[in-house]
Amino acid sequence: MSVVDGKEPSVKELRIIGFLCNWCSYGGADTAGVSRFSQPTDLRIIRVPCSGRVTPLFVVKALMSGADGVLVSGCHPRDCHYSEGNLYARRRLEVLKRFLPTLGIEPERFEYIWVSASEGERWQTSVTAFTERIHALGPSPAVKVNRYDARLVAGGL
Amino acid sequence: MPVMELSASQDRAFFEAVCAKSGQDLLRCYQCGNCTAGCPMQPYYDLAAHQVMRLVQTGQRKAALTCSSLWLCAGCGQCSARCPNQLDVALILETLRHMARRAGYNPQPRVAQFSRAFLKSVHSHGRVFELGLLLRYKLASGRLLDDADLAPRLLKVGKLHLTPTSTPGQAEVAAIFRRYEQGAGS
Amino acid sequence: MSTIDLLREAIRAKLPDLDMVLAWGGDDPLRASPLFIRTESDLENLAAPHLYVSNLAVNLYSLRSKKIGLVVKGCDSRSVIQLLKEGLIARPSLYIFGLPCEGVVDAAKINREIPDAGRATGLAVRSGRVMVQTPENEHILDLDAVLADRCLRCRYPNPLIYDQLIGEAIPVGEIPDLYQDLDEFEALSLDARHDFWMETMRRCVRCYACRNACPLCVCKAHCVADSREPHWLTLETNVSQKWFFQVLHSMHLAGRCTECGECERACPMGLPILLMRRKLNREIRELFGYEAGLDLMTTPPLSTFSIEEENIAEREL
Amino acid sequence: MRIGVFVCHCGTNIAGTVDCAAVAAAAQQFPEVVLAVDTPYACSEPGQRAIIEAIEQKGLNGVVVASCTPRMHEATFRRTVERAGLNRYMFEMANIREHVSWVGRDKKLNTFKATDLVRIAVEKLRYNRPLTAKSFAVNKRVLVIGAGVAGIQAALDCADGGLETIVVERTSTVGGKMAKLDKTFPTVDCSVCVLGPKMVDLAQHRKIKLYAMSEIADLSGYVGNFEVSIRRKATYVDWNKCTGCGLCADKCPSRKAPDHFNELVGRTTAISIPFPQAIPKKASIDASSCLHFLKDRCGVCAKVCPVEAIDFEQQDEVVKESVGAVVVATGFDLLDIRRFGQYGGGRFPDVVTSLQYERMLSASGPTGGHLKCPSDGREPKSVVFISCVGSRDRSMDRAICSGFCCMYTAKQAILTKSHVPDCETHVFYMDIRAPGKGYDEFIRRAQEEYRTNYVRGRVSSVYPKNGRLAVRGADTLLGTQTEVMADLVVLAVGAGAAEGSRDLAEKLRISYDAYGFFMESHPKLKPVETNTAGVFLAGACQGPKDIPASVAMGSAAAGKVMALFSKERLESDPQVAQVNAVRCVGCLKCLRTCPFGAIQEVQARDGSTKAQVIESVCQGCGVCTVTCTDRAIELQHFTDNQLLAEVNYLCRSWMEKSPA
Amino acid sequence: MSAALAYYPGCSQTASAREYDLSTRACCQTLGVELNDVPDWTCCGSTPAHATDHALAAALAARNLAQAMDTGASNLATPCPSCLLALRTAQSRCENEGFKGRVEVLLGRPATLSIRTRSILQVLMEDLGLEALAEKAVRPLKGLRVASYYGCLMTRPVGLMAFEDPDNPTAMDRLFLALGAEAAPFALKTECCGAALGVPRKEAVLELSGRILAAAEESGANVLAVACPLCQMNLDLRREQIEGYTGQRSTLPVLYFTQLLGLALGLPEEALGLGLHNVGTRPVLDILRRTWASEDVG
Repeated sequence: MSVVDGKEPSVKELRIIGFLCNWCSYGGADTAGVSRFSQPTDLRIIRVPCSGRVTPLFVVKALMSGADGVLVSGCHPRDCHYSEGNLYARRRLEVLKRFLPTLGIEPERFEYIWVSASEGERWQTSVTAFTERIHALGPSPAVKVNRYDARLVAGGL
Repeated sequence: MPVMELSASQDRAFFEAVCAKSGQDLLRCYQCGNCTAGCPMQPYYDLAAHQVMRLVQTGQRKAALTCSSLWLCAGCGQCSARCPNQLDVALILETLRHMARRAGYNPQPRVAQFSRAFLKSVHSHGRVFELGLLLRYKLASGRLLDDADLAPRLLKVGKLHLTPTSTPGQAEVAAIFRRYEQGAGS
Repeated sequence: MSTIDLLREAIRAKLPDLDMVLAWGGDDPLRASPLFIRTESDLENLAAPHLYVSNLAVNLYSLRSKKIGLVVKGCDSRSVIQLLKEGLIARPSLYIFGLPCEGVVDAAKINREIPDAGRATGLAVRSGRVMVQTPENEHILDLDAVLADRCLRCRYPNPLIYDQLIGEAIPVGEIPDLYQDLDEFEALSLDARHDFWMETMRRCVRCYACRNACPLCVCKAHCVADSREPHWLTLETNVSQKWFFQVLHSMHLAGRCTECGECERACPMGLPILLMRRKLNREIRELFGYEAGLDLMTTPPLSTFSIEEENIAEREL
Repeated sequence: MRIGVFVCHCGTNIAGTVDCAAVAAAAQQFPEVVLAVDTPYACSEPGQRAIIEAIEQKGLNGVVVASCTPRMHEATFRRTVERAGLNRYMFEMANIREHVSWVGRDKKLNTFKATDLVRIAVEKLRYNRPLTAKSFAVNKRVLVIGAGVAGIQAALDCADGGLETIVVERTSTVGGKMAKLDKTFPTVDCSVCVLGPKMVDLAQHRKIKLYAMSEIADLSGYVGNFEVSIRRKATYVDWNKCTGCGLCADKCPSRKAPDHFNELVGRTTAISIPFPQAIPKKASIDASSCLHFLKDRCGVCAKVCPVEAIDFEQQDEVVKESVGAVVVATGFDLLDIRRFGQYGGGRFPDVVTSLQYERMLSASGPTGGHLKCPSDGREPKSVVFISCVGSRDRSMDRAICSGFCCMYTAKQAILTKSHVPDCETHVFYMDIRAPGKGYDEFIRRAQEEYRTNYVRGRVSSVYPKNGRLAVRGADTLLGTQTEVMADLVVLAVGAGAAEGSRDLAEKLRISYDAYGFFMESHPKLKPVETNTAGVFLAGACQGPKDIPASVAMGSAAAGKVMALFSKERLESDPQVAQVNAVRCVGCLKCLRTCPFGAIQEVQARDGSTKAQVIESVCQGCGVCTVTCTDRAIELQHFTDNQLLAEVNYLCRSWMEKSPA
Repeated sequence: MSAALAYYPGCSQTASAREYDLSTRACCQTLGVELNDVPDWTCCGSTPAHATDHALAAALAARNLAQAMDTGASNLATPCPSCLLALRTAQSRCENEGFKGRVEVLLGRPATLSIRTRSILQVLMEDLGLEALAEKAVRPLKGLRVASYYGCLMTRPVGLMAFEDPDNPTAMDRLFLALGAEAAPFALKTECCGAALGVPRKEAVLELSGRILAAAEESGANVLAVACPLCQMNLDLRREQIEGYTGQRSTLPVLYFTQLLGLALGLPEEALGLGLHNVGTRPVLDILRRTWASEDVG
């Protein structure tokens, strides 16, 4: 769908999805906004109630379907609004991070961090650093799979 | 003092340069004066440390670079240790001193002469040859009688050598100075 | 008495108390199939132990309302423990015949070694050798050469849970799983690994044989692989869907899989899908010091947490 | 579905860096969108009316508003769509202000991003289902934690409003920091004389139950129905018997116990009542100083007590209370003076904190109100006050202004002169913050009427010189170094979170900032609420506050509790987990991982085990959803399909955009 | 026991601070700490180099670190705090690759500076510890009331030196207490003595050093202990200048901490250079001799 003048923006954005818990990190991103802490624009934020709601499968699904990076952010350990959700998340996401290289996906494309609602500056730093990291890695090779599929379809295989 | 016209007199590039060279964000300074409060050399300064910070903040290049205080800092680090905004004030003063030297300002010639004499001594001998250093400094500064009372005491206990010790490393040190003077490494 | 006779007698003795006993049987000298023993006469079809390849625990969840007797090897017993631990079956309705196991033979390997294996009439194992009888020949093979892959790295030849042990336990030393297969795979570049899976998954026919063979996939009746609520996968047979299915399956087994290898054995295309599960297991072992299916007490690591994680560094950006 | 999209300009807040019309035009093409418009202020009355009209005229059954953060206005717009007859959950927000226009500089990129965010909101909305709240009964009792002036005010207001009120206080007396102050600014009236009557009211109110020497051990439950465990610490005195006569303290031979009420200025007895006006006026034993506990001898108190109240065998005891709301009023603590080595904090006895100085000034304090140097008891002839000690100091991670120090320092300078008229007083300050009613006038009085010498500059060091203390600072206005000799140095030490506040926050499931102060729900609009429903804040536990502000906040919190309790029943959030019994295999992993115990085991008709959600207990975190491999349990409004719709769209659109 | 240390004496130690060098070597030998001189060492650059150019200063310092590392040493010690600061500043600045590049151009060789650098005081306190030091002491320092003067650079810059509480260091105080002396409550432990400005701005040094002497006298000390050659020079060699400037007479001896330690270890006074002072050290020895005579040691 074209926007503005139907052309791609001049700066090449990469494709980054963020899963942010409603109570801490989404609030931290809001705080960064209220404080006008400027950030790269690549990230698209999906709001979830808790990092404990983020199944690692969302992350893999995104990375395997064309996202160049996925960032999950929750409350600091001990500070979860639901007291334990982020602690479950930490285990699941750590296992996932270690699993990714076996799928041929750079583990750096995925990160999980803790940002509280008051940490606008930390959010800005984190988004900026993660976006820079993803740009350093370049577009995801997962695109290959989808192109491969497209060729299969086109070739009638 | 004349009226300071804020917008016209502010040299923003100077401010930015000091920040960049020192790696310190001078906008953090809120003029609490703690650098001045603890400075042992403050009584000898023409401008207090916090005033130098303010001159940089307001981009007053000439006033900042010509002040004597830069040259009188003893490098004790008290200002940096005390700064509530974690500014390395001593490093900022040092940065200003480097900038002043390049700009040719030298309001405290004796300090600069001593520095030069010291480095010349290192350049020539690899290590500091104290008697040579003092003589060189006295000649340069014209202050022949300064500390003349100390020499006999030092000589008496063998603490002032009459000739420099020769060090094989001198050649390497001299090479460092030569490259520096040729502008390498800048 | 030979092991098979001991087993037969043990089952015979317990059969009256049970709705049925699950064991292995059949006529094929190289392969046994699951045998559901309901009457004494069924006992005649019991096969020889080296053919007890499949993991009968796969049937337990669907038979959970019945009183079941089950013959397990060491590896199978881990699946039973895991099912018990997850509350998916109940211990009182289960009677376990534990069978110490020296390894089972892989028929495919025998076929590779012996041209006329297809016409084999008998198989016997004695002191590390396998004798295969065909109409014309008697072939003798090294047992190690025809053992199933998973038996070569088997650390638990003796059942970890049973009501009755058949024969003597096999002495076993400390055999570490070195994950050599995984190391070799991970020596490849990321790109090469990615390409490997693309090529592997291209061959997947999405028949779900792997899932159906998995003793822990108890929700296969409502598998997310083909549900609309939630709608994780479309029915398109393209590489991304097939690959994602395999990843999803592996991740659902994280911290649960006992590496019985039935998924891989069941795959008609021979795809090396156990590798992903082994990777997850290795990481979970390193992170949490946990292996699935070893005991009934420990909490699976992904169903719990520590406030201070010993092996997880805080992440910063 | 028939979806309407409203793209808010928020004046120039959004429209300044996002092309809102272009976003709306793009949204018009999204699936199932029948209307997409941009609007100057969606939240304004005309803005909301336009949404209602559109729902009615276009027959919309789903609405997306792209504007500010949902944490700001989600509730507003949900009510809007509800007024037009839609279910409130058939609404989604796209945050294109805090997450787009305020943080991105490139208008084109911002517009792209805003369009994506609107699109994923639409994608999610397509999977939304109407949800209906359930209602439940409210337990109209309130718990107040902390009985300083804020907690006392909150408790009294609640109790006067007819609510059963439980007050838990950690120390052996109510009154908090205010009870320790000698006088208050800017009126210079006696602090405990003002507070005393309120303390008595608290003790005598028939609706208030006070637990002193008690702490919160645990809090469970949810708004309207909390269960609290209170640990009553052993005092070794049966308070039901103790009459507060004080005979025990008079006779106690152990006279070296640390006197916490007097901020460790001076010593007290091992069994003591902290101060004459203490409420409850009951004795307690400090076991770390008592000879009975240390050496297993003595027992004098037990012998002299006329009512036999001493009980050396007493143990901590945990009691349970049920309440419907909680007011947290745990106050603050001063930073440890030993952190200020440059001023000799903790090393030089004549360097004291401002609170210690209050006790030294107080007639009920250890010196009986006579100003004496702690080192040798001489009367000080020069007192130097240092402001901003541990405040506005990034080098010790304390960037905050403690707010009230300027005022109490002026007060203490004035009081010093009234105690010792010929005493010099000097105040080193950076800026004077005196924005309250009568405050700046008060500062001027300290300077003009009481001749306090205000020096603008920080102090670098305090060191002993000729038997006194030399204070070396700067006078930045003169551009010089200054040195002044002092007999006593008073540090206006910054206010930090109360000891143990982080632990308490975790028990209450509320957030705290980097300094340990509790986080309010919104800095401007919800200053008393927390993000946990039913838990409210009062006083300095939220950040440093003076007495009037603490009292106001205490009353505000009480008002919030009463508003909450004005309903007989509360509505539960329907964003809870729900079990699909057909899919459930009965493994009960969800039950084991639920942080709230909100899942129970039930038998299905066929005898099989199933999980079931207790809706009023479920808080909606979604941990169970992820735990369940079969997705037999799904968090409503954040189902896999709803979140997948967002992920899938983003990936798909990117795939399409990526060069072949 | 620690492995051998690379020892960087610094220029002063060959001349105006000879007694510091002598006593350091003597103490270390007695304590079994092996010192290996950095081969062919040269000046660290000190304040004048730093005041001129950071890369030049770092190159001068880095040369010595490289020389030390060429011997395979992993630990370096220097008695002089100013030298230590120069060495550590070079190490810290060279963590920036760009800066390191500039230094390497000047140096003409790779600037690998990973050697651990510490002051002699720090080495003795950390590697041996008070207990071991006290155990090796054969003669108590009883009767001495020591004002320990640390100067600026033992603890500052705080981040770089990371040694002791910058406002109230106690290493020397604890050492002398352990050796049987009293620690005088000396207020100006970390005040500046005026440092190298003695030559170009003498009046400043006389004022500052005078203040330190006065505070030491006030503390009731009968000896002032120092750990820095420049401090010692200002307080000892310039004593008559200070007296002339402030009008206050003072006979307080100024000893290096290593000299006092050496006395406790039973080393002869010549080995510790006690005759090399401007202000006589006799009063210290007199006090100690009385102590030792009464306790029948020494």
